[in-house]
Amino acid sequence: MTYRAWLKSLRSAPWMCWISTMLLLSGLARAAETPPAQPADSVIRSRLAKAVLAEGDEQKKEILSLAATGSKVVREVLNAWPKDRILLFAGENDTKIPALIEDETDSDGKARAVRIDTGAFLSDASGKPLKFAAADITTAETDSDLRRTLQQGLDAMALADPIPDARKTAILKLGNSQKLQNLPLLRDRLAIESNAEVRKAINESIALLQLGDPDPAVQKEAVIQLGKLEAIGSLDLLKKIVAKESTPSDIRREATSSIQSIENHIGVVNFVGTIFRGLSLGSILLIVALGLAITFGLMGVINMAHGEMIAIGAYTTYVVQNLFGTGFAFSITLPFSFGGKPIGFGLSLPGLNATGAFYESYFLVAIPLSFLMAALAGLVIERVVIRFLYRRPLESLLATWGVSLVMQQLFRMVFGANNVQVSSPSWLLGHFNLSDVLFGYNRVFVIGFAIFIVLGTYMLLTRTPLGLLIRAVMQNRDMASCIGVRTQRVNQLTFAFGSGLAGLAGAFLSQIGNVGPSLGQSYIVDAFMTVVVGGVGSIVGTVCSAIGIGTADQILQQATGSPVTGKIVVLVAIILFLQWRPGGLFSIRSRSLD
Amino acid sequence: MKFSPCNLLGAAAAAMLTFATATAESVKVGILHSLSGTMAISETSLRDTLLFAFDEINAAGGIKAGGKTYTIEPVIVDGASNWPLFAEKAKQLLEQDKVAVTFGCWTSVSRKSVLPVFEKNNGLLFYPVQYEGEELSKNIFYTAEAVNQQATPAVDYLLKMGKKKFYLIGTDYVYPQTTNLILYKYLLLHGIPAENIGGGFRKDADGKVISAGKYTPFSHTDYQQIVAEIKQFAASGDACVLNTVNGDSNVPLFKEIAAAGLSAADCPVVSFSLAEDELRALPTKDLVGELGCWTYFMSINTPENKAYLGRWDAWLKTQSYPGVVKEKRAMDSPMVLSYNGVYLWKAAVEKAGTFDVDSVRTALESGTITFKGPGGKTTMQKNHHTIKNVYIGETKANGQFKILKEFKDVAGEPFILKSLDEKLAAKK
Amino acid sequence: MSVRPKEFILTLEGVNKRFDGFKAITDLNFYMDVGELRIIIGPNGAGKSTMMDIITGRTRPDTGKVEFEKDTDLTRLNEYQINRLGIGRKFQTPSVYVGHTVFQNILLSLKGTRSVFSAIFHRVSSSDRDRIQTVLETVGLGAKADWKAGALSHGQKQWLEIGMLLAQDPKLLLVDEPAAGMSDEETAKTGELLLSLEGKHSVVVIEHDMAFVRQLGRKVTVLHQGTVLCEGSVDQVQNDERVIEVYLGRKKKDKT
Amino acid sequence: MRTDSKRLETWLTLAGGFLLIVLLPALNVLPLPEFLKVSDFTINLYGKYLCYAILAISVDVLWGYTGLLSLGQALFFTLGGYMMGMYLMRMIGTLGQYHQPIPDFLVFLGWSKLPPFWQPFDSFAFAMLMALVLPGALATLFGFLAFRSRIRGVYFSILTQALTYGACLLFFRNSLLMGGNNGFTDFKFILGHDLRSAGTQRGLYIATAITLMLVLVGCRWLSRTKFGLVQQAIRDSENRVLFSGYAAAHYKLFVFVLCALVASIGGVLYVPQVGIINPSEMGTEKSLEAVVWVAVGGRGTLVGPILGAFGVNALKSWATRAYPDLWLIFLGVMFVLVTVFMPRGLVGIPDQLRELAARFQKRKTDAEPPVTGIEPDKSLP
Repeated sequence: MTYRAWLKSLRSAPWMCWISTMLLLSGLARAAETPPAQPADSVIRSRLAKAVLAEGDEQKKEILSLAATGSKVVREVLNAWPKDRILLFAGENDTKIPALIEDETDSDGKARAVRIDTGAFLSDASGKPLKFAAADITTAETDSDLRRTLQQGLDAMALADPIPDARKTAILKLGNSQKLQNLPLLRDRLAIESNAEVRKAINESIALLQLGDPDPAVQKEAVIQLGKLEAIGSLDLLKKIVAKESTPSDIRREATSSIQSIENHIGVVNFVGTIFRGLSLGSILLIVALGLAITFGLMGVINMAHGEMIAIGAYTTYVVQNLFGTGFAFSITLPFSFGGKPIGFGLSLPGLNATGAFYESYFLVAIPLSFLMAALAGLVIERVVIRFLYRRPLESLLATWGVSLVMQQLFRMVFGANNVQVSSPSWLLGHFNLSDVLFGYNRVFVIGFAIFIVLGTYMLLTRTPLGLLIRAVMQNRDMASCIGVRTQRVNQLTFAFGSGLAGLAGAFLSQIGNVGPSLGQSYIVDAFMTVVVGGVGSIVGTVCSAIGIGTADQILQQATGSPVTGKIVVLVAIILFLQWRPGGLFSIRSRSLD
Repeated sequence: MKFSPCNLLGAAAAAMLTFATATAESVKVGILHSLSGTMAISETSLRDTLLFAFDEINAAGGIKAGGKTYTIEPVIVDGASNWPLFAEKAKQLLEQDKVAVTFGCWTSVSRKSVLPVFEKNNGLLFYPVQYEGEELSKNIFYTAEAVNQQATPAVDYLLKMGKKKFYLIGTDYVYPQTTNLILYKYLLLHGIPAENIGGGFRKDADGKVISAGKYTPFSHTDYQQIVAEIKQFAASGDACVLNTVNGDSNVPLFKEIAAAGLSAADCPVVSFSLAEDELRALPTKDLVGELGCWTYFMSINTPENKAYLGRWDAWLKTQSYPGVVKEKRAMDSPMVLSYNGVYLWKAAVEKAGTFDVDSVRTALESGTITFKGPGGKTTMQKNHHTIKNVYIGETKANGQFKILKEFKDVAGEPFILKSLDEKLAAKK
Repeated sequence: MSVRPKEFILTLEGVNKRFDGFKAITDLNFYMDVGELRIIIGPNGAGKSTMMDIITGRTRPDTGKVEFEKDTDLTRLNEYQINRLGIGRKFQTPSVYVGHTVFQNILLSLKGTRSVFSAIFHRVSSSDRDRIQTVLETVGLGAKADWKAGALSHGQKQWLEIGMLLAQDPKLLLVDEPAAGMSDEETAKTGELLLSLEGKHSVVVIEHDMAFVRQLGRKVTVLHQGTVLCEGSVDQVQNDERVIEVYLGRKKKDKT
Repeated sequence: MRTDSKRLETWLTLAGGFLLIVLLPALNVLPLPEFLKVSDFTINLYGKYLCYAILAISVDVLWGYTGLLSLGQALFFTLGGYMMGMYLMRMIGTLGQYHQPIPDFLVFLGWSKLPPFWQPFDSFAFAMLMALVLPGALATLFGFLAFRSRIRGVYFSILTQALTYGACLLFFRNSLLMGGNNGFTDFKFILGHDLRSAGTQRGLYIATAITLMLVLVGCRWLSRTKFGLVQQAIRDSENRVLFSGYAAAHYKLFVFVLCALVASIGGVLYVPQVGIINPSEMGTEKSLEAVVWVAVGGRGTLVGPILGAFGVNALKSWATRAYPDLWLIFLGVMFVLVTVFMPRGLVGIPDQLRELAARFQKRKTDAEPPVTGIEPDKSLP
């Protein structure tokens, strides 16, 4: 294999585009610091500025021709336009100066703007860049027609995009346009395209377009080609061809067989997809249940506030995100007054106003912090409530339920009853595609995250002195204290550790779901079931049961077509399963009665 | 970092509080929303808006009826997302506190649970949240969007955009079930074949479709499977999603949609339960261009709306009600419809010259009670629904909607299933 | 070994039981005559309690035969079914109903029907009362019939549990460490009581306390690593080389 | 001490019964001065509490007496309610929003005929029969499975919670044709009486009060039979019970089914009084709430659950109005305190105080540290 070929194969690998995305992002961030003003751009820039102000068909034509240049500036502007980031600055003599507002905003939500025609900042008399707030500016309007043109322009540019995935999306869009005039564009690309995935997409698009060809021979060829390519997107069109009365019988026959092969392919895709989704759901269950496997499985404490520990982790992520951004503040007024004044308290933390990759790294900071915060909360709860109840597990269930009510209401008071917004870092967004099966980055991440946490927990319990103490205390509290183990301290640490794991779960859940006061409630029953099915006290059991329940849930959901039926069947299956193995998958069986 | 036991609020707040103790010329008005439990997410904002409206009216001199002026004394109760408790609280408001009017309820079930109570005691309820229609009680006034003021205009818009495939998804309760059934029939009527309507159907023994669309339970969190299905459905590029998923489930749904790379350009999602308030919890940067359809958007560019938002911000800063969050607040349609309701009621009372329910109802039914609110003019009709403007907007990165289209003065019509059936039959 | 005389009340043959890889019982053979009093000793982990569990249906053996009287297979029965055959068990730590009075404790143990509906409509007859009083006198708790069982001392709870066993009038009694936590005087009394049962009932006593074993002075079975090491009189056993090797070192510790 | 509290309980029961069955309705109807009058609202509210009290007793007989903490009692309560609800829905006749002969929600869902399984519910007797048969059958099936495989303690709680959760998800589905999330509401008549009239509500109230008393007396009687002894013995030492020849599983199954029926009867009476039944009533937190009432009132007694159900709900009714933002915190904190420091609940307070006083005196005389703290009753699970 030559070096080039090796490089190419690397580039087609999903993780490679991941890295290149990152590179591109950091590149963009750097570019924003010093506005680029290369001489070669100047012509494009001034055309672009005019195009923004132009109207009607002329504007559209110009946009498309600009797109053909492949210039980065054009792409930026075309992208920013529909997002209302093209400012129309009122210049002298009623002229309008189009400028691109930067993505990056300061603490007041204001941003600088780069003149499209010159590439310099819009600035005041002293040369200081002006800043604009989104609320009080006039931006270049778009209507749906214009947006379509912009999209078209972007599509053409996307065909030449360095990122294969982006190329592919653009190509398929052209394929679905049902406009034969797009054919040459695709053929040109095919001639120079080297990425296998993208080539497949081009072929598919060409065949899709050819379905509309008046020549039956071309049509037939296209039908056969689509079947070979297993093109899911063409299914509807093929079905239409079969259903159409005027279709020649040979084409109908070919179309039927193509449909068959595509449907087979969909079957495989769904199966693989379901297994992957099952794994990812299982991983979520696992990270949610692992903390419980510690507090419930090892300590015997039924912590109904486990869900709220998860919520603490999620809220910590939210607060960290805000601290990286514009800061965090809250205030509470209580319905009591003292000396005629309402009593309340508040807290206000300034933000770092970070941007770009630094801002996105908030999540990496949030992960350990959510562990710590939840662990701290666990420590407090252990001291205040749980320590009285080690010998009364059922009552720990009740008391912690009370704790959970209190915590939910506290969340509501501090963060509001609404869900709060946690945005995902860009490296958790998006997906890669392997033969039509979708692998979301966040889903891949959760599987890795779960493996990491399980390994960490396992190492802690088996390879550290603390783990030894924990296991000793959990097996026989009295005996351990007799031989000098400070059981109280170990209890505290164990509970804090279990709670901390819940916090980690929360940090992750903030990336895929709601962050709100009742976040924890959605997971608590599932978490308990996972631990019980796995066998109380067995980490391995919890892992197996989480993966098993997750996969079963997804398979049933796929099979029954209804998310609820799947879930109910799983619950019934669990009850029946416990008939067969009352102790769960990996039960710790005791030798004697007492 | 500052951590202050706060007497944050100065004299202004104290002055605002004084009305609560005014007894001589005050009228009790009920607020019946969930301030705890799952629905608190949406309903606390309505409580806040109502308090704002009351304060505003009181500061402007109160309500004039029968030659006297009355200040509003709110009676706030918590339905706690618990429907029997809603009924109990409604009884309490009507039988014990004897409120003149009640503003409240969000979910259909809470409205249904208090409906018999209001009918029995001849009370008056203003209901502000978009709903499925098919109901008309003489004791309830619906300032909310009816289906023909939200869902069908949105479909019209999508049809015009050239969309040919429609995927229906919703939370399994009455509003989505009914709305989707209406939309299913509406789409058939507009020439969309049944196989282009995604999400699945359920048919009765005679083969008649009784339910269309994919349904998930409340607070559902796992949308992987469904989004994968939508992705396949949308592979041909001319599809869109009609989303009636309730409040908080939208977050995992949209995060999944964003992760799957279903962009608004390929397959737009039009959501009927997602307003600015809910958008605050979503990664809006990744969801630019998704559609919404309401009778109010915060971004409406009128002097009335700007002034209204200004007053709201000022009020938030100075108010000192317990539990009202000051930071990062949004305004949305249900909130404005609550606000409109208060003023419609005030106008009716002033017209009738009394708080008596029957007289106020007659005034409201006269068709002359109008309020020029932040979203434009609202007129109460005889059928207890309002005439108002309908807007279609698309989401922007900042969590606001950019208004794409405005339908002027759409008259709310609660019963449309039947007329659709008739039209469909006629078409055949 | 293959020919089983009819008079055995309890037969264990080739019994094996493993827990997660740990061999608790290995190829155990154990025979008991009707009316015999047998003492089982063995170091910790020798499988004494597991053997009790297997006999009473608490644990099912992996392989082997467990039979009661002529040919009742115990391995297929539940605890309560086995109890109804006439096998009573006293646990190592006293297990009584702490919320009930001493009288009620015995009442619940009286021989008779155990079904749900008979319990609902059951009335305490005067013959029941007499029988309960007799049992209580036997175990020395006659004056404490109205006490809550939870208020009794450890030794008294042991006695109460023995009383509950007596009230059931079982054919076979399994008694696990009856003298634990008792004073010397009480221990002696317990010994007498057990000896008095001999003949009418068959009794298995598990014990650590060699003085007590000596007091009973009956045939001793030594268990080690889940199998029978040797059987014989106290003297025989104490002089057995193997027993000395595996067991006697521990005996002193146990005695303290 | 024991006989003392027993006599107290008898007196409390009698006095409470008189107050609830005779006095309150009388104060509601008789022409009395305003301050003595009990409003229709209050009567209706108390009727609801009484239903909760029946539910609480069913929780307590399981938990306080048998040691089985079931988090599924709200399920049985709701099932009973649904059966009654189905009858009431049929009694609406054509008075619904659509003026159709079938329930409104079925019209919503596009049905034009009544589904077959709905038809027999025109009969009150059938509905009542089903209110016993359905929860009874479910409890028998679940109990049989659970007790056969010796699921107990915490596991039993978690499994009953899962059962409730599953049922809740099922009932939320509109395709079950049981009204989905909205459930049943807008009832008009019961046995020919107008449900909105104060008289009917008063009648329902009295019926509930009498039922509660009957349940109370019945459970008291049962707890004092030999069956009751076995039941409590299972709570204290299930092994001993097994090794005494009792088939503990049979006893537990009997109690479980019995309590399911009691809860179901509570639900039957509840629905016409609150006017709505929907699946969120069987959510897991509802079962937990019922456990809270029992814990607060005092478990292992029969008056305790009634006190708890009344006390907590009255507090809730008041606090949701007076402190809508804080009442959950009150409830939560109260619950933690009760569980940790008052394991015997309100009813146990006198005993606890007496013990405290005794300890205090002992400390004075002996000048010795106390042997036990507020030692929780370890016998309880």
